Amino acid sequence: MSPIQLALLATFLPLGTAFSLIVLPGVRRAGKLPGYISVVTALVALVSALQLFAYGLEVHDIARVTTQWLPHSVLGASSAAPSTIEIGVLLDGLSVSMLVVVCLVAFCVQVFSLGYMADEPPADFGRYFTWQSLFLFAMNTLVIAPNLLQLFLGWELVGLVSYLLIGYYWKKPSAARAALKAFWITKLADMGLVAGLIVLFVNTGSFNWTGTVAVAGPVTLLLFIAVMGKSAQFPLHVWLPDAMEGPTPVSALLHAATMVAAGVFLVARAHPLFEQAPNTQNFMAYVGGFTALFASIVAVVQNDIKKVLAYSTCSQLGYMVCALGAGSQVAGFFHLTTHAFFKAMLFLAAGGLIHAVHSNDIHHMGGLFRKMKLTSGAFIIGALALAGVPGFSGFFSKDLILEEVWERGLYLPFAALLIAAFLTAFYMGRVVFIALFGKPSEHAEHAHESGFAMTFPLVVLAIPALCAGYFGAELSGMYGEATHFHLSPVGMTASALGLCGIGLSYFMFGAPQGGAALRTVFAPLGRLAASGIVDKSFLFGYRTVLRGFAGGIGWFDRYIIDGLMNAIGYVTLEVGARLRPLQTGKVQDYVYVMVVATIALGTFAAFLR
Amino acid sequence: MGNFAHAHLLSIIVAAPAVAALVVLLLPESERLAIRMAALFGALCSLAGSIEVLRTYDTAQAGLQRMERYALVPSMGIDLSLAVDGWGVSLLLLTGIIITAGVFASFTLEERPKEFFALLLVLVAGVFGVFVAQDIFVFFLFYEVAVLPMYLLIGVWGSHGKVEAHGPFAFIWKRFDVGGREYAAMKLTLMLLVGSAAILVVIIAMYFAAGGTSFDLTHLANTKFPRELQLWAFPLLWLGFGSLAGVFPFHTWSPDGHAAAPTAVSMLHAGVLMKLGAFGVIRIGMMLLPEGARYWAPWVGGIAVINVLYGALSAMSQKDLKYIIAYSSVSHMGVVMLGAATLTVDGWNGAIYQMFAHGMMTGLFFALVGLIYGRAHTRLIPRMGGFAKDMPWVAGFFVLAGLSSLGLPGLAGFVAEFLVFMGAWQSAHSWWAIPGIVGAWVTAVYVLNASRTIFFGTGPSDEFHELRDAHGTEWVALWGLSLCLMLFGSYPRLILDFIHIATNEYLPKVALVADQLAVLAR
Amino acid sequence: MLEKVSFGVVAFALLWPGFKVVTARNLVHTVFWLGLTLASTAVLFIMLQAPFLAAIQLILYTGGLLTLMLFGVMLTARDQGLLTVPNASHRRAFGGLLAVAAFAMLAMAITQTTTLPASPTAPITTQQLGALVFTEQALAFEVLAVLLLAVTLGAIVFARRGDAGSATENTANSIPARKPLPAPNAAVSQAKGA
Amino acid sequence: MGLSAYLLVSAALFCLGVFGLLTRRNAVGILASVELMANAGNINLVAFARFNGNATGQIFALFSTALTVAEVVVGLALVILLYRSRGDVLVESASELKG
Repeated sequence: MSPIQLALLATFLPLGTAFSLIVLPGVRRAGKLPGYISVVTALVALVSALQLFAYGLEVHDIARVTTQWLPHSVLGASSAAPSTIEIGVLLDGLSVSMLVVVCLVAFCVQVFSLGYMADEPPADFGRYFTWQSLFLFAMNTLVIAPNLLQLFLGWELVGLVSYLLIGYYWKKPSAARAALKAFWITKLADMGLVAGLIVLFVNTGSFNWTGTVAVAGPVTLLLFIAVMGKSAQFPLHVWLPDAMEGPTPVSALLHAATMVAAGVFLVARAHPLFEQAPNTQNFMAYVGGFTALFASIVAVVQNDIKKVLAYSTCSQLGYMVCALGAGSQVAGFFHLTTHAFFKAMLFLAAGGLIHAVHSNDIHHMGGLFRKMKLTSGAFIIGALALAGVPGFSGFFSKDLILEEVWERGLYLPFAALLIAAFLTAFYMGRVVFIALFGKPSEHAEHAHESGFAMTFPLVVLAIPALCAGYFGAELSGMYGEATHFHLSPVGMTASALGLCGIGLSYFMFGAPQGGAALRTVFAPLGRLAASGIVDKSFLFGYRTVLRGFAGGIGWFDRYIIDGLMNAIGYVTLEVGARLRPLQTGKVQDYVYVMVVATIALGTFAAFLR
Repeated sequence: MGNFAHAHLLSIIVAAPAVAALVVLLLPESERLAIRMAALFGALCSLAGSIEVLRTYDTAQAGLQRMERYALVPSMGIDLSLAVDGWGVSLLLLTGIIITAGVFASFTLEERPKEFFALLLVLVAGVFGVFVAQDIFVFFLFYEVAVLPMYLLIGVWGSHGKVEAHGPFAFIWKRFDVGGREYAAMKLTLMLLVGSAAILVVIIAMYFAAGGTSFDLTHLANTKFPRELQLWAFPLLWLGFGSLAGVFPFHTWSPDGHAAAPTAVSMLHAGVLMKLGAFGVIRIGMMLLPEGARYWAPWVGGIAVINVLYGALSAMSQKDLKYIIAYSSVSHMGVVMLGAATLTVDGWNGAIYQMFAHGMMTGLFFALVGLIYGRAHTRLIPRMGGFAKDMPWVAGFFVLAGLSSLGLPGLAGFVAEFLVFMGAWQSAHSWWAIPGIVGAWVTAVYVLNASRTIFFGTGPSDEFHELRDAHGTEWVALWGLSLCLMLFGSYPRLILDFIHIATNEYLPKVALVADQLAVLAR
Repeated sequence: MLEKVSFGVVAFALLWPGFKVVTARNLVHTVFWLGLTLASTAVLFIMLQAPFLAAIQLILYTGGLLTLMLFGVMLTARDQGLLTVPNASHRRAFGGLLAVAAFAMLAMAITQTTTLPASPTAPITTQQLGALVFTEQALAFEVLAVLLLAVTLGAIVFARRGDAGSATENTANSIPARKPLPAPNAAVSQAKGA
Repeated sequence: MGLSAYLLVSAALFCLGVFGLLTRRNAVGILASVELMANAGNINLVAFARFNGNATGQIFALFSTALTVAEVVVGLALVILLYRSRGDVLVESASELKG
C-alpha cells in the first residue's frame, strides 16, 4: 500500500471501529468483543505506522496530499489570490515519528485496558473502547495534518475524547466535574488557537506553517495560548491533575503520553512560524521553565500516585516547552518521544498497582515490590528514566534540553529546569520508596501480580523506555538535524542532581528512620504548593465572576429588557382602561362630540382660508 | 407526470405541506394514524423535493433556477414567482429536514393531533414559500403565513412556566401571567407583528420608489433606491425581520415562546422560523438596500456581537432547560447576524451555513428537551441528575448537540462559526471576531454544565420513575438530525458549494470591493 | 316688499314651531308642532316654485309621518311621566351654545359666499321631474323602491319580535320594569295586538 | 328673495334640530329633531334647484323625503323595541355600549 493509504488506514480504521461500535449497540455490549475489535484496530494502525516509519527512515518527506474542504474566495480578489481551505495528509519525519509513538502507546494502553477494565459492565466496557478507537482517529488526524486547520480539527477532537474519557465514571460527580473542567480550560485556551488561525489565514491566505509571515509574533503567541491549555502549562495546568479521575490507562494514553503532548507537537510542527517570533519563544521558555519547577514542587507533596504522575507530566511538558522556546525543535520532540514511552509505562504500572490495592494512595501500597515484581520493575525503570538517571532514555532527552537551553542563554529557565530535575528524582524516589519498598499496608495484603494483558504492555513499553535514547541520532534525524549525544558538563550536573535527589528521597523515605528533620524543612514548601492558589482563583473566576456576571445578565434580561417590553404592553392596557370611561354608551354624548368636532373643523377650515 | 413534477417542483414543495394540511383537516378526528401518516407524507414529499432541487441545481450556471411564474394581481405587478438560488437550495433542505424530524418527534402527540398537524404543516408551507419566493409581496405573504399559526400552536398546545415577580417592573405581574403559554403566545405574536408592520412599510415604500409597477425581487434589486430611503428603510427592515431573528433587544419573545411551545413547534420555530428573520435581513434588507446595509453594518454587527455574548451569558444563568436552549438560539442567531454584517464572502457563507447548522442543532436540542420534559415532567435543571443511567442515548445526543453548538470541529456548527469569525476578522471591524470566539466558549460552559447536571453524577432520584430512553419514531428524528450534523460538519461542501455560488453572485452588489481590498492590504 | 313680508311670515311660521318642537315638554305637543313646521315647509316650497314637492311634503310628511309619530308616542308613553320628559337641563345651556355656534358658522359661510346665484331661473315643471325620475334617475328610483321594501319588512320584523315569546308568556313580564311603574295600561296591550 | 335668505332659514332650522338632538331625552323627541334637520336639508335642495335651474335638486329632495320617512319608520320600530326591552324610551338609559 502507498504511504498515503497506510496513513489513511491508520486514521480512518479507528474511526470506522468507533462509529460501528456506536451504531451497533449489540456489538458494543457483547462482552469483551468490542475490546478485541478495538485492539486489533490499534494493532493495524500500529503496523501501518511502523511501515510508514520504515519509509521515513529512507525518505524524510514522504508525501503530501490535500483536498479542498471549504470553498473560499475573497471578494474582489478571487482571480488574483485564489485560496482554498484544505485538509489532507502530510507524511514527513515528524508526523511519522509521532504516528508511531501514538499508535504504539495506544496499542499498549488498549491491551492493558483489556485487563484493567475487565470488571466493568459490558456496556461501559464497550463505551470505553469506542472512545479509545475514536481517540486514535482524532490523534492521528492531528498528527498527519498538512496544515494548522486540520491540526486544529484533530486538536479539538482529542479534547472531546479527553472529555468523554475523563468522564468515563460519570456516575461519580467528581469525575463529571473533572471532565467538564478539562474541557472548559482547554477550550478556553483554544480560543487562542482559533484566533491565531484566523489571523494567520486572513494575512497569508493559507493555514500553512511555512513561509514568512509578517504577523508571526501575534499568531504564535495566540497559538501558544492554546498550547498552554492543552499541554498543561502554568497557569492553565489546573485541569490535568483533576483529569486523573479518568481510568488509569486513559491517563497513561491521553494525559501523559499523547494528547497533552499535542501542544508540543503543534509547536514542533509550526516550528518555522515560531522561529520568526523570538519573543514568543522566550516567553515559552520562561513559561516552560516555571511550569517544570512549579509542577515538580507540587508533585513532591502529593500522596495520590496518579496526582504525582500528573504533576510530573506537567513538569516534563514544561521541559519540552522550554526546549521549544529555546528554539530546539529536536530536543523538545525527542523528549516528547521518550517521555511518551516511559510516562505511559509509569502510568500503566501505577494502574497495575492501583488495581492491586484498589487505592490511589501511595501509603496504602507499601511494599508491593515483593508481591508484584514485574509491575514494580517497570515502574522503577520508568522512574529512573524520568529522574534522568544515565543510561535510561529520559537521561538523553532531558540533557539535550538542558544543553539547548543553556546554549540559548536562557539562564533563569535553565536554573528552574535544573532544580526541577533534582525535584523530579526526589519525588519519584519518594513514590518508589514508599509505595514499593515501604512499610507493608493492610490494603496491599491480597495484592498479586497482574495478568498477562496488564504486564505485556509494560514489557513492550519498557524496551523503548530503556533504549530509545541510544537511537537519538537516528530519531532526531527524522524530524530535524541529527543530533549525536555527547556527555557534557551540563548533562553531568543534571544527572548528578538527579542522583542526589534519589539519594535524598532514600534518606527521607526509604531509610528505616531518620530524615525527620528534612521533612520539617520541606513541609511549609509543600503546604504552599498544595494550597492550590491557582485552582482556587480559577474556581473564583468561574463561580463568582463568570456565574455572577451571567446571573446579572440573566436578571437584567428578564426583569429590565423583558420588563420594558412587558411595560409597553402594560401601558397600552392601562391607557385603554383609562380611556374607557370616555365611551359612556349614551347616544347624545357622541352627538355632542360630533357637533363640537364639526364646529371645530369648520372653524379650522375658515382659518385656513 | 414526471415531467410535470419536475417542471413544478418548487410549487410542489410549497404546496405539499399545505395539501397535507387540508387532507389532515378532512380526515375524521378518530383516524389518528391516518392523520399522522398524512402529515408525515406531506413532510416527506417536501424533503424529497428539496433533495431533488439540491441534486439538480446547476452549479455551473448559478443564479436563479427553476423559475415558475404565475400572475397573481397583474394590475399591481404581483406575481407568484418561485425560484431557487444557492441559498434557497440549502435552506429548503434544512426546512425539509426539520419538518420531517419535527413530525417524527411529535408523532405520538395525543392532544388534538388533527389541528396540531394541520397548523404545523401550514406553517411549514409558509416557510418553504419564503425561501423560494421571488416576489416581495408573495415573500411577505408567506412570511406571515409562517408566523401566525404560531399563536395557536403555542396558545393551545403549549406548556406553562412560571416566572417570579422581581425588579422595577414587578407591578406588571398583576396583569400578565408572565411565563404562561397564553402570555408567551401573545407576546410572540405581538412582537413579530410589530416587526411585520415595519417590513410592510418598507416594502410599500420600495414598491413605489421603484416605479410602482412590480414587486419582483430582481427588479427591485436592480433599482437603485435613493440614499435617504435606504438609510431610513434599512433599519426598519433590520429590526422588523430582526425581531424574528431574535435581535437584541427584541429577542425577549424567544425565551418565553420557545419555552412554552410544544416540541415540534420549538424545533420548527428555532430551527427554521428564526432563520426567516435573518434570511429576510440579508435577502431583502441587505440586497435591496445595499447603501443602507453598508451604512448600518457597524450597528448590525455591534448588536449581533451583543446578541452572541448576551444570549450566551443569559443562557448560563437559566435554571429552566428550555430557557437555556432558547437563549442559546438568541446567541447563535447573533452569529448569523454577525456574519451578515461582515459583508465578506466568508461571513455571508458562514451566516447562511450557521442558519443551516443551527437549525439542525437546535432542532435536535428541542427534540431532546421535549423528550426529557415528557418523561421527567419538569424542566428545572437543579432537580435533575444522573439521567444518563436511564436514558443513555438521550444523554449522548444532547452532548452531541451541545458540542455542535460550541463549535466542535467535525460537527456542522464549527464550519459556520469558523467562517463567520474569519469573515469578521476580514471585515472593517476585526474586533467582532473576539466576542464571537468568547461566545463560543461561554456556550461550552453552559451547554456542558447543563448536560452534566442533567445526565451525570448521582441519581436519578425516586421522583423520576418514568425515565426511559427514546423510542419508536423519536429515534428517527434524533438519529436523522445527529447524522446530518456529523455529515455536514465533516463534508461541508455538500451544501456550502451552493451557498458559495449565491454569495459570490450577490455580495459584490452589496459590499464595496474597494473596502475589502483595503482591508486585505492592511 | 310684499315678498319680504310674506317670506318673513313663512320663516317665522317655520322657525317658531321648530323651536317649540325642541322645547315642548309634552311629546304630543312636540309632534303637533312638528306637523306645523312641516306644513310651513310646504309653503316655502310653493314659494320656491316647487308645487309638486309641496304636495308631497304635505301628504307624506304632514299626513303620514305625523300619524306615525303620534302612534309612536302613544305606544311608548305608559304614563304622564314618560309623556312629559323635560329636556336634560344640564345639556340645555351647552346644547344651546353649540346650536348657536353652529348657526353662526353656517350663517357666516352663507353670507360670505359670493358665488351664489343671485336670481331664480325658470321654474321647474312637474313634467320635467317625472321625465327625470323615469329616465336619468331610474336606477336611484328603483333602489329607493327596494329600500322602502326593506324598511317595510324590517319594521314588521322589529315590531313582531316581541310577539314570539309573548304567545306563551305574560305580556307584562316581557317588559322589564326598570323603574317602578304602574301596571301596563291599554296602550301596551294594543301594541301587543298590533 | 335671494338664495341666501332661504339658506339662512334652513340653517336656523337645522340648528334648532341640532339643539333638539342634544337636549331631548325622549327617543321620539330625538326623532322629531332629526326630522327638523332633514327638513332643513330639503329646503336647501329645493332652493338650490330653484336658483340653479337644476331639476335634479328637486328629485333629490323627493328621494330624501322618501328616505326620511323610511328612517322614521325604522326609528320608531326601534323605539318600540327599546320600550319593550326596558320599559321606557329615555336615551340615557340605553347605555350597553358603555366602555
